[in-house]
Amino acid sequence: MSIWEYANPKKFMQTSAWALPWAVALTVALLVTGLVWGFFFTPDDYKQGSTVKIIYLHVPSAMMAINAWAMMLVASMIWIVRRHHVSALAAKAAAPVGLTFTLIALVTGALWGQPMWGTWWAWDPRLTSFLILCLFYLGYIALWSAIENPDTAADLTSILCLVGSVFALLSRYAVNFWNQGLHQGASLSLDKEENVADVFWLPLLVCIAGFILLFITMVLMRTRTEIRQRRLQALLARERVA
Amino acid sequence: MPELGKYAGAVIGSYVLAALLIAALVGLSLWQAARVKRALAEVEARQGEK
Amino acid sequence: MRALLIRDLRLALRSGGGFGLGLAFFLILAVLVPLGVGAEGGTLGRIAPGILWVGALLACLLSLDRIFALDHEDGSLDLLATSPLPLEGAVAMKALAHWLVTGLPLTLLAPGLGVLLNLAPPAYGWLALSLVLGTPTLSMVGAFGAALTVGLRRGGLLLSLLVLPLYVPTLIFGAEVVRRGAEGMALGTPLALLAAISLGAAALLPFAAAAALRVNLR
Amino acid sequence: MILETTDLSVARGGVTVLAGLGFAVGAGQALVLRGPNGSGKTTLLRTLAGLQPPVAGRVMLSPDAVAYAAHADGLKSTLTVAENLAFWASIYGGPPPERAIAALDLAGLIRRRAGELSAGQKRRLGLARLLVTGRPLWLLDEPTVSLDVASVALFAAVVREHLRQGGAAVIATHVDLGLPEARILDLDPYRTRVLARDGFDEAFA
Repeated sequence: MSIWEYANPKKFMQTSAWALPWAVALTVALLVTGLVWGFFFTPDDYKQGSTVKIIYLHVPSAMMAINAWAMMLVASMIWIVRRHHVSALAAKAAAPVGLTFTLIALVTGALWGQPMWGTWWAWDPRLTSFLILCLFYLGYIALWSAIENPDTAADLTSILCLVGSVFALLSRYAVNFWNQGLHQGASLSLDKEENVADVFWLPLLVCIAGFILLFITMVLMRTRTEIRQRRLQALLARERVA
Repeated sequence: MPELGKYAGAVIGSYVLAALLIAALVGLSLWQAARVKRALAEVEARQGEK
Repeated sequence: MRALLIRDLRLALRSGGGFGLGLAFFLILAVLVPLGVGAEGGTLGRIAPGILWVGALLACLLSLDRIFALDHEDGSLDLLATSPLPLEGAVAMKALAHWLVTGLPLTLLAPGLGVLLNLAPPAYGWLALSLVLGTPTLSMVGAFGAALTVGLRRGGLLLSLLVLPLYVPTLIFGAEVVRRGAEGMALGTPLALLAAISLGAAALLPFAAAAALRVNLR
Repeated sequence: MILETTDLSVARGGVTVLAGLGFAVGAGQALVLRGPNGSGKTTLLRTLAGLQPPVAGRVMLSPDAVAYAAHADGLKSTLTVAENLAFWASIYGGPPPERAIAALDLAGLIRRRAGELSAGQKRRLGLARLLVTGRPLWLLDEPTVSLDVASVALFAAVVREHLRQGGAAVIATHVDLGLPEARILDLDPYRTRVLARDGFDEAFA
């Protein structure tokens, strides 16, 4: 059995129908645990005070905003190379989720920045990059919705996703170059956990896991909707033809 | 309720806005899912009769 | 290839309007900004590099949808796609033609507008150089965006939304060159990066744009 | 054979409109496609020209053999007749335009801009383009639209001369071209109204 079997719409619908309830349950459990832990049971940071609690939202959503685009890129390439419809639809389904994460990262970043930097918005490289990422998501979603023929739309958005990825990376470096910012460096990467004390680190990990699952759940659900939508269109087309 | 001090607005604001955004996404997705599912069931039933 | 370039240039000259509008827009912008910001020379001089680059970018955007839309309407795009000319080459030539009638005149006009905006004297050369290196990217990226949206009604607005984020790196490096030039700082890095983006775009984007065109003609 | 198809199916907007087409066109032959509006003549020609992929089956032809003429003539209204022709001549590297101009009786118009021509004159210019391509296989979509009787005869003569020189043509048309030697392919028996299978209509019934 090969992994490509899951690219068959029927197989995907069956598998996702089985997986979705588990994903929902796990998402809720992890998000509630992580956020309640982070909000109620962690101490304030000696420098940042209670604003440190914002990282439980800011960091995971920022990570997933980028990972969602990466997932769309992979799905787009699978569509271009192997022409699996489910792959293209999954990319389409992921875009609004990625956009939401981007917005959360921006909003929480601004709210965190207000007391810390004394301003809602600073043209800090990271915030700016996210604003640009937000534009990329908007363009991608707009292109999907503008084209009627679904296969044409899948092809064109995939090309846009590929080219966009290159330019998104370029923008990232350009923005870094343009303004060395106020933002902290990555305060956590998995091998650098000593940067953050354990009290903050553990609930953050739970939150990250929660956001990853939230992403998976939403993409599964939205992809199911997209597949149904395609089937609906196919049936309606058959009615018109008959 | 933990003591949030002078940053209470920022912290609670973040959580509320993030919750609203996620709720909007989930709500929108659920609404779309229900709508498409209903429309599909309708068409399937109609074509099944024939 | 040369025939296509010559045809597009001739068309641009004869149809007037379209491409000249970009220049007029650039001029108007350079007049309006001081009216809005105030005539104080120091402020103007400080924001001049950014204004000139943003203005050039927007002026370029105005005529992008004409790159393929006109050929699509009268059917010549179908005929070009079935001709012996590789579509990638056709895309590159059309982008080049677009640059020759917008990017190049903008570059020539920009130093003149720099005077209006009180740009610092050492920056003029850098302004022209950065525009020469940067505006080809604007045309090439624009041709890619135009290829994506060629068959769409109301494609113009969508085109702007798709293309503007792709313009970010060029804008940043371009304006940075001029700003550093004005302040007499070292500007080798942004200049090199600006040129690198242009070369990369010219080498790779014709393929992406031609692929998009083929999908749209299907 | 210049063009050969086997078991060819073509689709428009996700609906397979023609299926099971197998025909061959050799040097000196013309094939006239007949069928009512919407039967898929244009779709078939676009598929043969390589603008869209076939749903099934094969099209065998050399990509360097085809000159395609669509509904739209692809003329630039601000260029003169001579400039329009010269452009396509240099794109295809075909013969110089003089013969094309003479054959379609455009000599009196060469300095006019294409935008100032009448509909019939534009069409003649569009057809003259075929002669400057130097391509053996012409794919013509309703070539006689807006041509008067005399021009249709002129066009038939051009096609006949092309065939005599070893060319070939596939022509979709409603009118009688005055080409008795042309074979006629009625598309009616090949018409289908089947959805092109993309896996979603039967995905999980």
